[in-house]
Amino acid sequence: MDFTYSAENLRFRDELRQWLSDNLPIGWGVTVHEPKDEDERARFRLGWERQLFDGGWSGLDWPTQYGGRGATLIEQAIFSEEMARAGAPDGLNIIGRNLVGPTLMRHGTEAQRQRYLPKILSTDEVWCQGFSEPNAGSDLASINCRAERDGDHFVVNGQKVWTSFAQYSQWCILLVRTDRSLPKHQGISFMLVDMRSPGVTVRPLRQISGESEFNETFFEDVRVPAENIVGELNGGWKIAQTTLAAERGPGDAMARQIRFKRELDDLIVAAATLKRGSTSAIDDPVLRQKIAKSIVEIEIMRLSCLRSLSKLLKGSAPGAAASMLKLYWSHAAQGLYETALETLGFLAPLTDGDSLAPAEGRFQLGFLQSRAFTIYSGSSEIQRNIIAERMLGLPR
Amino acid sequence: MDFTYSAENLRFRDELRQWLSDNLPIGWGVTVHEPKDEDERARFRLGWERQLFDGGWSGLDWPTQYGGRGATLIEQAIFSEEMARAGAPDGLNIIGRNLVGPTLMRHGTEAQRQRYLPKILSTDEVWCQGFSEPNAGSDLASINCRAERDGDHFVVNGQKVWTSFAQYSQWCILLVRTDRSLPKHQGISFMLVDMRSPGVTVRPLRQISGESEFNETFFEDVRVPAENIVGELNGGWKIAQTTLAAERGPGDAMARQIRFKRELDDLIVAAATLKRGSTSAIDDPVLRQKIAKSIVEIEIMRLSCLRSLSKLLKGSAPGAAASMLKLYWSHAAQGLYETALETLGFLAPLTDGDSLAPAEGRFQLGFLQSRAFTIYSGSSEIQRNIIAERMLGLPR
Amino acid sequence: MDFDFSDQQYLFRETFHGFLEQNHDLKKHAALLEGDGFDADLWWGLADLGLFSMLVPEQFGGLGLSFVDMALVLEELGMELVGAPASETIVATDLIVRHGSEKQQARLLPLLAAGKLRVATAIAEPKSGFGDLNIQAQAASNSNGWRLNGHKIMVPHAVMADLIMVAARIGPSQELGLVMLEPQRKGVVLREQSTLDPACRFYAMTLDSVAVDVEDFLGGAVPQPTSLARLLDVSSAVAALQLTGIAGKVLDIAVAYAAQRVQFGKPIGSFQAIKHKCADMAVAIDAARSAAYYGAWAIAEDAVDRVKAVSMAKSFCGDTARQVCNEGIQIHGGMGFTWELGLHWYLRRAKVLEFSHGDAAFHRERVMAATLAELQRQE
Amino acid sequence: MDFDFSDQQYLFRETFHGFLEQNHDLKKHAALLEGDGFDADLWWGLADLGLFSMLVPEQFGGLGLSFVDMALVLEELGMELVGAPASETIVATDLIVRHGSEKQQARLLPLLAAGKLRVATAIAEPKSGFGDLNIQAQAASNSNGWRLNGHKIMVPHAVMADLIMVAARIGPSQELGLVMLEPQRKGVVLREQSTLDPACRFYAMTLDSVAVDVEDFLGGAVPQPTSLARLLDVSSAVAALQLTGIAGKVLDIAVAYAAQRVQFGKPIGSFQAIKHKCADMAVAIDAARSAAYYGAWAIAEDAVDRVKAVSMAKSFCGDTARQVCNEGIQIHGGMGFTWELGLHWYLRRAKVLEFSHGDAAFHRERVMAATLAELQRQE
Repeated sequence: MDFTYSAENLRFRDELRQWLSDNLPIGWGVTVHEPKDEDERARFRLGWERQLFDGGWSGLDWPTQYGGRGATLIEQAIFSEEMARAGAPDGLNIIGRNLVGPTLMRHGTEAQRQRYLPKILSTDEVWCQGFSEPNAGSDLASINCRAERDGDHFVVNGQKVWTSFAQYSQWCILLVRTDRSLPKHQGISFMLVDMRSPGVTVRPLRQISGESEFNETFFEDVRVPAENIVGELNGGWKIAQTTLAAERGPGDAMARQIRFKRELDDLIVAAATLKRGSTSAIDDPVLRQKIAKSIVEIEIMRLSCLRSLSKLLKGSAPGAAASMLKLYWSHAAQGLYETALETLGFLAPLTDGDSLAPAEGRFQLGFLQSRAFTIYSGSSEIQRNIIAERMLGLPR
Repeated sequence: MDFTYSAENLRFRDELRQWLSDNLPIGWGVTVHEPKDEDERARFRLGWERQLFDGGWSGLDWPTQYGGRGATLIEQAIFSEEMARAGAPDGLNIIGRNLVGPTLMRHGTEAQRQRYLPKILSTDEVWCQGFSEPNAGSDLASINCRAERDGDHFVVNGQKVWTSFAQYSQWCILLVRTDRSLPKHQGISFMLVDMRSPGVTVRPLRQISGESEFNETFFEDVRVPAENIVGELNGGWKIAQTTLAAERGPGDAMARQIRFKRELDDLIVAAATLKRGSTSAIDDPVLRQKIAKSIVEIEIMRLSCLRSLSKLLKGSAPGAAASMLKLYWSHAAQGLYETALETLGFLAPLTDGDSLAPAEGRFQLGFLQSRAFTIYSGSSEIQRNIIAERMLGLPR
Repeated sequence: MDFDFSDQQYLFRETFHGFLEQNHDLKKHAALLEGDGFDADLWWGLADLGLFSMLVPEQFGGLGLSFVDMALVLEELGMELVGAPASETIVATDLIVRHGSEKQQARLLPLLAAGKLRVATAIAEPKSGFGDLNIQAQAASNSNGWRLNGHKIMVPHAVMADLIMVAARIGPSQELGLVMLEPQRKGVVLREQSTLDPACRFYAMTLDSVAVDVEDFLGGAVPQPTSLARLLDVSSAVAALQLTGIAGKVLDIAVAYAAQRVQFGKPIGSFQAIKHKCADMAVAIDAARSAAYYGAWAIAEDAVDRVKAVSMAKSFCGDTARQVCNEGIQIHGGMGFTWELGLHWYLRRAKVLEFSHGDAAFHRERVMAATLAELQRQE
Repeated sequence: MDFDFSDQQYLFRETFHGFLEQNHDLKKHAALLEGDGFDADLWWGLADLGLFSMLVPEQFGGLGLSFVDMALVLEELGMELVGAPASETIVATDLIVRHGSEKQQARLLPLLAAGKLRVATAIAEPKSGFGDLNIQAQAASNSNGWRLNGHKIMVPHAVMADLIMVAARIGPSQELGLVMLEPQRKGVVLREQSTLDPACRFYAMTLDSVAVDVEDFLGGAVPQPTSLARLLDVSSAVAALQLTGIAGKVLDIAVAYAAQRVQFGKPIGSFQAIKHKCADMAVAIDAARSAAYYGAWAIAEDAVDRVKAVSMAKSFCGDTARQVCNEGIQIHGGMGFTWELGLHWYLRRAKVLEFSHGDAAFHRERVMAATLAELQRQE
């Protein structure tokens, strides 16, 4: 166990700090913020991600041969800390970096890796994920979207839903049914689909937050080269498990922790500013308890990511541990946003656009977004099943 | 809707107050408390219950022909309030009054009612309840204790568990299997068993609180007259539902509410006394929130009892509503005791017998006892099933 | 003693329920985001059913009913997301009945009974917090008469209101009271505010030396030092009923969804995870009803435990609505957080109500203080 | 960076685990309620395995290990309900290593390493509350030398201790420090106290003009103004690890029970109600471990964020143990609240630890204060 920074670590940190101060827009987080418009914001985030890549800060833990930095765990931790400290924006190609990368590294052919991985980090190709369907949510293995062989191609027909960022994506990891005669878990294949193919239609789904990050995506006679199957034909369920574990695992959680930590810091600043008569919200002992609870929970999220990554580095398998992490952070983060609104108190109903809305209404937006945390990437109910059955060994 | 007291109500209240001040031991609740020894306490409570009966205050809502008072709902509410106010002790024959009474009034023959009911209120006969078995807890319908016909008697063999107050009881309401060939819910009978019969053995079970209110009770060739069957042979399951609804219903809850309200008042007094350096616990805003939450929850328990009783008076059926009440109060009361320990703070580990233990350690005892609230009378899990299926109509 | 409603009261609810079911739904609700946000058809429909005349004494053309008679109706309005200015007009009616001068009653109550007067209330200020402690708005008199100055925020539907009831300190004693004025008066500037629930239509209101008259003070020349406290309590009691209505509605929607949504070959409502969530929601809502109805009674009777009863209701019903809205979305899975399905409308309204007129922590502190005072009285 | 234990550290835990499994169980634990409550066999067995020498530097006959090396072992001790005086002796060892004078170290550390010195700590007073703010015990000097006066409570196993480490204000500056004395000294009166966990063996201690010497002050003549703060932090860190151990154990017991207890023709562990409870417990325990282990590291390194790390751990692990003990009993149904099954021993110990060295609210307030200070430093 070691949390100390070596001289080399400190150099890494200083280099990153310098780079951030050179590259973040002047006034970032104070006078300059992300664009409000969703499309503009997507472009902004993609641009920022490109900057990170150009600076050598993208794919920190990826092998250098695929464009990554091959950083150590401590460097990853420092990176998270500094990004939080600087209030740095998120990237856009999250699915590419966090899900497609680990999946192809584990299950892809060397040709597939060389073709796809570098363009993920360089932001040349943004990815989305076509897993869920209207009738296959928690029960993912009952997907209906089908792919039928036609020479050296597959022809895909069906509908996916909750395909985040599909409107900005060039590629999609798609779960399809390739054999209806097999039991439901065994007839599924995992393929890479070019979103620019004829027959692909994306229809944005507006969310409760008012944003449209998610989409419905329709596939009508979409032709996909057979070489775009990852792993074995009909062997897609196992591969999807790798993707899901990555989606729920410490890499993803670590990136989110940065964001929550930033929100928490902003919340504390807001609480210090918010006056209730002669006192500040931050002096209210009842609120302090709630905020402190969130501080503890979000800090533990970071620690658990580090513990999980430390174990992964030593070769322990991901899996149910990823479900534990996801279940933990999703509820901790929901608690954070509830606390944020309580901190705003009587001003909580005022949102972005109003001059009196504290922190420009970002906590209200975050609150609305947070309702989805316990639903996407596998609902809390599904995670609890996985933990109880696979980890604790309770009977089905 | 009407919560106002008429002149008649106020007379009733004053009469009761006067009676309490005449009949409670001098110094009650201040210098005089219940005996610590369990057997002595049982005798004390039975004596108190007898006093209540002699004063005409027992079986407030029972018809006068069975020894009750036939009081109105508002009188029952006033009674609860005044008993709480006076910190009056509990009685002992709770099962007799709260469970056996309502069950026999609904399902017993007139002969059974006349034989058993008056002796319940007069405390001449204390009752216990033989429902659960080691392998039939939540799954009550799978009971194994069997009764076989032998002339004009039944012969009972088997074991019951959690039979509260069995050691002080003359009679037992017993669920037995009378026909193994029928589906499990249909082969059960409900009988009245004299605990003094040969073949009945009671073995106290020590609880986590250190007390032995519960018992294991063994029946070995116990002969029970056939006339002691309540309702139809093999029709016991339906009758048991009446008992269970009574166990979970507003009558039982109202009596408990008195106790919790008393505890809460004592807790507030304790909090005002407890010094932490120069301030009192009661001035801690964080604790005030927790105590206030319990005040609200325990007060709502009273209101919900009144609402439930008001509806019952108009002829609405008990049932799933009783499960709602039980689920509500059991968790509210557990919360109260958790809060009580938090209020004691660093002194929470000190218990009865220590001169520094706040309120003579009663909150610690209450805390330990409270762990059983969500288990007995049907666990919270069972209540939730009942509410979801019978009340909300969700599929099995 | 009776803690149930009368057949008549249940019938009243049924009437409103039937009307709202036929005349209002989430689609119409969403359409109110356009334009001035006021549904005149709905307003007049409710007025025709007698909504605004319920609290008005018969001598002023009303039904002369009590706040208890309103309880189930307000729960229904909550359920269907009918909020201000209807609920605020009802609150204001109570205030005018209790604290208005004879002249004010004669002038305003007939209009209110007929639905011809829409009232908004203006309490909060940019730095006031909950309650009335830090209210700064002030009416002062000089040789030119009375002038009202101050900043109010979150005044619902202010531009559509005929009258705004403003909490302010009055005269040299700085006593808190209520001033009634038309939003058109000179010196009143309204600015629409962005809100979590855009249907609430909140406005910031600047009062810059607005000319007022003693007849604009609730109670006229006779000071009404308890009127603001009552306004806050009635508003809280109404919010508690609305929150209970919202919670009940969301549970109904969630149960219906769980009963028909199939995953793993079964309706998801057959899984204990969903079943038990629904049961817990049902229990919380039932308890919330006990609290909200008792709060209504305490308001109707101006009972000695009014403050405690109202604060119990507001804190518990707020917590319940929070739990139920959150879980209701959870049960719907991905569908739950789509804009289209509209569950967020309940969530938004519940959140705004949760943080209006004091949040749960604020009201719990009031319960604590009231309880300590009670215990002291008993000693 | 590495947030995992070494193979060696895991091996150490295995050794203690194996030993405790063979030499300790609930039956033996319950038997300790009789007599003096001290299990000498267990003590010497643990001593033989090196428990008390771990923190002692090699030059004093110890293993020279760090608090990180102790973390998993302390979790194991918690799991098996091995508490004071073992855990307190370990805490005291840390204090003597960090703050003892050379002379004190040379005298005490070899004895500690050999398991020949049992130490209890005496901090709380009848009106002190949590923390060190209100400590009144006082060592003052006059012409006859130093005298210690005060009242301490909840001193675990005081009569069996060779040495008691007493928190007191020292000298005219009233600076807080630690005084070490034998319970046999004249003027020390011990009275056993009733406790929620009778195995804790708490004593009230009256110090009536007890003669002490500068050499009894931790650090000797050199004041150690930070020693009491460290004592509180190390005690909290140890409690957090023990609480985590208890929670882990109760989950294991509950899962095993749920897997074999049949109702409705199925193991109850196959019902989602039980399954999901267990999953939530597992998640909480995993998070508690992250906090408790990091707390141990912060203690070992005396890190800049020591206070925050320890308070995070104590608050979160206390909450977790509470949840898990409660739910563990719930899962067992009626069996859960029998004395015989013994789940209550875990519940009792967890409750005592929860309210020792500051409860969750106390530590959350420390987290808040530390975070604000951090943010201010960053600005």
